[in-house]
Amino acid sequence: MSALQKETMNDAQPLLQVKNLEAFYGPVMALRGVSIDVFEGKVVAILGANGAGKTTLMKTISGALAPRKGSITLAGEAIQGREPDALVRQGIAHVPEGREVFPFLTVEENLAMGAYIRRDKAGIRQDMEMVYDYFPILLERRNQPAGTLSGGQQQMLAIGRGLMSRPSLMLLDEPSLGLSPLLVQEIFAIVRRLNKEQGVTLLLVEQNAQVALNTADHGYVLETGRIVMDGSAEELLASDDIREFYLGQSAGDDRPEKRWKRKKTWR
Amino acid sequence: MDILQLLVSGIANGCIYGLLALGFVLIYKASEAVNFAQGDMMMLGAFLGVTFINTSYADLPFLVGITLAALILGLFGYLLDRFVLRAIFGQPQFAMVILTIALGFLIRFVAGVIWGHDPTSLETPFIGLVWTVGELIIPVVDAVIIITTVALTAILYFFFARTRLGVAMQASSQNQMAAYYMGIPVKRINAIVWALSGVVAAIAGVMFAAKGAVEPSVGLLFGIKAFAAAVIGGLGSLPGALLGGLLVGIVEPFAGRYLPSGVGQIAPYVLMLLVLILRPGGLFAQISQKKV
Amino acid sequence: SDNKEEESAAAESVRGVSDTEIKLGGMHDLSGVFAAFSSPAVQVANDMFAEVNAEGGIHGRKIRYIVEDHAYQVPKATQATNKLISRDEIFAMVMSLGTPHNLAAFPLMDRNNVPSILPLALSRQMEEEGDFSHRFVFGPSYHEGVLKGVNWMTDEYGIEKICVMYIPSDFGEEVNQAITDAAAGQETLTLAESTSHRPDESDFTGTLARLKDAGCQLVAVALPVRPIISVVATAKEMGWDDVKFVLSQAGFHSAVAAAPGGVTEGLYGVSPWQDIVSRMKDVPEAKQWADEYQTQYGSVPSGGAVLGRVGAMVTIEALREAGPDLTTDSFLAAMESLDFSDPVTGVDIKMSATNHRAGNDMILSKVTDGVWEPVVTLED
Amino acid sequence: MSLLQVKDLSISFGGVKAVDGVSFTVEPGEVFTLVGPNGAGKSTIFNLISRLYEPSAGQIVFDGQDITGLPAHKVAGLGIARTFQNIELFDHSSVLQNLLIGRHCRRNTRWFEELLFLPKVRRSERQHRLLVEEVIDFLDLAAYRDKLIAGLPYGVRKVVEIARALSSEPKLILLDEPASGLSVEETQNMAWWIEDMQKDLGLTVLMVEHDMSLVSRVSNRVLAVSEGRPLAMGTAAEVQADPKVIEAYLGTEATS
Amino acid sequence: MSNRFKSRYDDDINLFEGRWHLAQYAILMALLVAAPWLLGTYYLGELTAVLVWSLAGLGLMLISGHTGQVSLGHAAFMAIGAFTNLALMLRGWHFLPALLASAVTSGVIGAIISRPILRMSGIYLAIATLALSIIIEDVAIIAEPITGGVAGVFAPPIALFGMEIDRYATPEAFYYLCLAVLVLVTLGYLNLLRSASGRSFLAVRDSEVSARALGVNVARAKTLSFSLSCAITGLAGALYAHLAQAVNYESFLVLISITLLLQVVIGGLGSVHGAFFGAIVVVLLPQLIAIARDFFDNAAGIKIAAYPGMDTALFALLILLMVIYEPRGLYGVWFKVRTWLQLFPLYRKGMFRRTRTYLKTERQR
Ligand SMILES: Nc1ncnc2c1ncn2[C@@H]1O[C@H](COP(=O)(O)OP(=O)(O)OP(=O)(O)O)[C@@H](O)[C@H]1O
Ligand SMILES: Nc1ncnc2c1ncn2[C@@H]1O[C@H](COP(=O)(O)OP(=O)(O)OP(=O)(O)O)[C@@H](O)[C@H]1O
Ligand SMILES: CC(C)C[C@H](N)C(=O)O
Ligand SMILES: [Mg+2]
Ligand SMILES: [Mg+2]
Repeated sequence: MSALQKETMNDAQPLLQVKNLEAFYGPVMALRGVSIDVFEGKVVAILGANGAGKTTLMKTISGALAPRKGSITLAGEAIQGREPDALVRQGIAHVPEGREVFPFLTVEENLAMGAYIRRDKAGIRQDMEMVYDYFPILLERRNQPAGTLSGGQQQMLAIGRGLMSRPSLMLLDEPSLGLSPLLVQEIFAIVRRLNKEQGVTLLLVEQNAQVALNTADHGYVLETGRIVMDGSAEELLASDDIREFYLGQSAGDDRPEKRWKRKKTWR
Repeated sequence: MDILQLLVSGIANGCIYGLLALGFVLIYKASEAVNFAQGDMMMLGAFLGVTFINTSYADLPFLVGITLAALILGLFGYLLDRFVLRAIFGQPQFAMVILTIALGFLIRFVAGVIWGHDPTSLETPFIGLVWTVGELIIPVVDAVIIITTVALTAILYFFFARTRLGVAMQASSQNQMAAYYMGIPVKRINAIVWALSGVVAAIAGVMFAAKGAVEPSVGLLFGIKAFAAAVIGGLGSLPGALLGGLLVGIVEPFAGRYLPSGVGQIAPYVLMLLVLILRPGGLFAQISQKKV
Repeated sequence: SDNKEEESAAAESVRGVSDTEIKLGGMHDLSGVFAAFSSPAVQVANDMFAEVNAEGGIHGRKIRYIVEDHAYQVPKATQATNKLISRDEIFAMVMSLGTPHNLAAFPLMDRNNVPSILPLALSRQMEEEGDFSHRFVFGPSYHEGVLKGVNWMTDEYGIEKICVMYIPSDFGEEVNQAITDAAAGQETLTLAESTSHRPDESDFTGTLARLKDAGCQLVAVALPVRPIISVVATAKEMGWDDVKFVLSQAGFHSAVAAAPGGVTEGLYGVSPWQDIVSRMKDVPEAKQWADEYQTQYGSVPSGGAVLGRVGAMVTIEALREAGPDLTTDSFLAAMESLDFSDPVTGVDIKMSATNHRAGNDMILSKVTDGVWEPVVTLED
Repeated sequence: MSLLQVKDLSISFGGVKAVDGVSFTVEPGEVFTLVGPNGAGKSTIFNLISRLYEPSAGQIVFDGQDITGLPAHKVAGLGIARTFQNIELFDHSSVLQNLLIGRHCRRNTRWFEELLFLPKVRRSERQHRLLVEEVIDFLDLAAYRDKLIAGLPYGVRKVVEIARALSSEPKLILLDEPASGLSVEETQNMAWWIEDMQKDLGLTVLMVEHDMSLVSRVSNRVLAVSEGRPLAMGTAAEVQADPKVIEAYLGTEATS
Repeated sequence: MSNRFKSRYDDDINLFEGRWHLAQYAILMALLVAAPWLLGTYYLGELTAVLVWSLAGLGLMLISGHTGQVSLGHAAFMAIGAFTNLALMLRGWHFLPALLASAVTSGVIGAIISRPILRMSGIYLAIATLALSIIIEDVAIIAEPITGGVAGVFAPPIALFGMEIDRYATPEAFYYLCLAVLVLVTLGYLNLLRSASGRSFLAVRDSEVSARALGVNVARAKTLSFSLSCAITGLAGALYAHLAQAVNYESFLVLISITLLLQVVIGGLGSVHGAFFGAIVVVLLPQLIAIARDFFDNAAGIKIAAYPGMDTALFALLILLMVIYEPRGLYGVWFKVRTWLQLFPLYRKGMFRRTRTYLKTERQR
């Protein structure tokens, strides 16, 4: 990305802007002043080790958690503290970590719930066909209670369900969790297609940093509740720290030494 | 006395249990909460019916009275959820159990203050009317109760199975957070369901008062029996509630007739235990093993 | 001042009595199945005590009536008794409701020398258990009342098969016993069926079918107030009309008579006094009181209200009689010397060292046009 | 002799044949991996081995003993421990408590002895704790010892679950997607741990995993299944080269 | 205090975390032992009631709080304990063996019914046990030779160590008796919780599949927990019979079962403290209400007693507010206070603000 492009981007108003966000679980502080910008039509990836607060950030944006401090604006409107259902109506779809399907509803009912806020019957049908097209196994199992699907099938369902609301901003929390390599490729192909063809903006949390950064335009690195690094996907892919800690491409595989190495944390 | 006769009154009796059980099931289906004050809400409904319909009070036509009672109790259910139950949204199930138990006590108290503790009956247009079919005597009240219950069950059943809102209610009960992520206004849906169960409780109450007499304490134990009926049916199932209600209702008169006295009255509970021992999730269970 | 101290010390020594106050206690069912009796009784009594207090109390002492709710549960009743006696240190227990509840309270009351004044429970044990000198009751026991009523009815209507429905409490058991004794006492009479019921039972179709098949001609009913109405209404609904029902004193309540649709028409009941609604037609005092009651509480005075009135009157009279030097002994002596009539309820109270019953009559009434109308005064 | 023999195992749910005549053997000391598309029946095979499901046909022999008819709770005692794909920890207990529960199958005290907390019980508690501490050291969990599970991040929970399985001193450990949700770095750690389990602890590992880099790195043998049936079997490289596996499971880019 | 350094595994195994912790409980114990000198007879009686209900609460806590199987029928086991004790004493048994028999009988009956009953879970189990409680009411009427039928039985005085113990005649002695039983049971309870059986209970509560996979015989663990729970509750029933002096079927109405559950939930499900906190609330709150009511009646001249059931209603209202304020029970409050003290002065405002929480279905096990 050229410097010029970057300039014009900064002029524009981001679709989603998070400023100085702080969030707590009881007395535990999980976000310590996080700020990110997500511009319309972009794919933004968030990287970070376990427990960094990625899921917490996603939940706070989509309203499942109320932030203690800070602001979240969506298309210029302050949305922090609102309930998730209101945000869905404003175009946010959140595919949560760990699938969270409705276990006693059938696959088809789950998908229908994804389109809960929509009224256009024909459009809903069409999108359902689209999801079935992406994940043929779901079509085959459309009358099976979602709770009895295999882990990966549930993940497909969760993603498909997220698509059903026709979001303008989609939050994907570890979409590739438990998917076969083939499907991981497919998921990211779908992400790219959504982004290119339907102009959906995506905020992505993903452990598979390689794939994530290949798909994303921009990336943030979150560590213990703080953003410690950000840059375009290319920049991050080129960064040594990222290469070592998120891509696993450090020189050599000298194990005994690594075994006892302390995890790198930025503070 | 005729077995058929016992059956008729058992069915009518069971329908009232069924109606009340519907209220339990509604709330359970939409939030997996159990409303231990359901019986007391029914009692409120009965008193409201009495207030609107009886000559010594408002003296309104029967249908107007029942509608008013249903509306008021519906509103009550809505406000209850909005201002009391919402405070513990997302909290463990047994917080709700305790909350509704406490609510029941409060409702009984308030009813006692308003209507006193004397038993009161409803003056229905069909009081004392019976149809005679051969040997069989069918009180008109019973017929009305049976028709109302079956119709209400059918309507609610289709509402849950077929409508978007109905499915959304089930979704909210299965995973509140995911339901939220789908744009389902979970809290509002809870309020709606409480309102709905208020309406059902009012109808049950009016039917109850039409058949016998009410006083503030009837709700508690009648509620427990209806709860047993709902559980026999398998808490999540509306037709199950009706079936459970009928079973309890039918078992009672037959036990009263044929079992030694002092034993017959526990028959509904023994029946429930037997059903649960054979099918730990009730007749139409919706319990499954977790897929790991 | 020395003198005064001595005086107050003497007053102090009587539990529940100070220079300015007399503490009385009562445990009641204010929220259970017999609340229909307790709550009007408590209301009326409180009103009457308030009236006395407004006039300066009795010998300068105001009455404080401390009421605890046991919701017709024995454990709560014992707890309440303990509270009233040990914490509030009441002088006497007044109008506590419920046979088993009173029986459970007696040991503690006797241990602390607390008299029992006209409990809302008329079982034989109310007079028999414990210290008789400390026990005063409203009138003849359930056993006596029901037995007399049934004997009269069997004679009058030529009844041969008698049945009983009761709740399994000391109260119900006593009525059951009365019916058994009635059947045993008459050659021509047999006890055809007896059934016991939970207080919360609501459907009696099965039981009534059974009683009908057993050929019952007269059924004594010892159930809480609401089920009584259900029983009679169900019998009507089933088309079983060649049967008579009779209630004990504990069913003698105007709500039973006034049940809508006339479902309780033709029901019999025994009681120590005439029903106030029936009485007010002829007696102006009764009418006046009933009207006042009606304006204040929005309903006619029921059996509970009448009991409350008589209980409070007896208590007040006895406290007056006992004089300023109130001790348990002086109070008991005063109780035993009571002799007065209440024009409102028509009750003549005359107690003595051997008669601890406030009323000695027994009336059989029948519901006619929604009112308990006396049929006959039962003699021995 | 093979440690685990699975013969002709089958189960179906309603119309779906989730596992359809699968046979394989796991030799002592090896890392044996199941791969296959989502819904192929891998977790179901695990559930059959740990006796949570009743097979409709087939036999499972562990350590020379036919365990096909055994109740589920007896399996751990024989030396089979497992983790779950969706993490099934005891959420309201601490990490330490979780690991101690892992030692349940090795308990040697009776409840009435515990009621009195006889010296014997204390000794046994110390013993359990000692072994659990070894596991904590092994998996580097010391920092989380007294934390409640409910507040732990996903990745740590995965490790705790493995630790809990190890606490039971198993011979065979079943790992259902041990690396899913882990970062690259953590996946590396996982690989070392699995190697250590195999080499240092002498464990046999049966694993389900989608991360092919991990699979290639640690597995001795790989079995690919699809739609409940075996697809290919061999070393990781062999299986990854199999065209059927590539088509059904790996896709084109995955060989990297 | 919070960062106490642990140097031996025994630090985790021991009941008390170090001297200060031990000292706290020693002080509490000393206060309890001194109570007869500190309180009047009436309040000593109420304190005795707190002990008895704590014991019953402990029983329910074991199965419901620690094993996750909610019972709405524990009054049934109080009944079994009470009637067993009195029936045996009236047949000439000494108190102690009769007390033991109460525990054993309740426990054995619990064990027998636990197998079919504990196949259920959640609200199904709750309602099944509720039915049990209702059935026991009638059994208590029918089993006249044991239970005295409708009239019930009166508790004979207890002869123990050459002393006559009676709730009214010798309230201190009865108080100490209850205290001793409670302390012993609590110790046993804590012992169980810190060893394998207790952990298997927790495992069953949190995840049955995992527990099974780890070698916990789930059915057996439930049965053990249920029988022990019943045995403890049976003990409480026996003491209760002597506290109330007389029991009949009404002493163990289903409402008592409900109150017991209310007690442990208000106290805090899943904590031993919770059983005690809950008992304090359930026994003393009505007392406080009565005191407040009498005060208003007297001082302000407001006739609260004119509204029948006001006491119960106020009690219910306070319970309701308590649940709304702290759905996790008083133990939750206690926990916050403790954390606050430990963090002092680092306490931050809003630290305990409730985070949004969401429920998931419990129909999947
Ligand atoms: N319910 C909870 N209660 C207390 N603390 C929590 C809770 N959930 C998360 N945390 C803490 O908040 C921090 C951030 O957790 P979060 O789940 O957001 O991490 P993450 O980056 O998504 O990790 P992962 O990659 O494992 O999913 C962690 O330290 C975690 O321990
Ligand atoms: N209880 C059940 N009822 C119906 N179908 C089931 C049930 N359990 C599993 N299945 C089906 O069996 C098949 C195998 O499921 P399994 O969980 O074993 O897959 P898996 O290989 O572990 O997949 P993944 O990699 O996605 O975890 C799936 O198609 C699933 O839908
Ligand atoms: C007057 C009645 C209400 C008393 C009650 N039936 C009893 O004796 O128990
Ligand atoms: Mg996460
Ligand atoms: Mg799987």
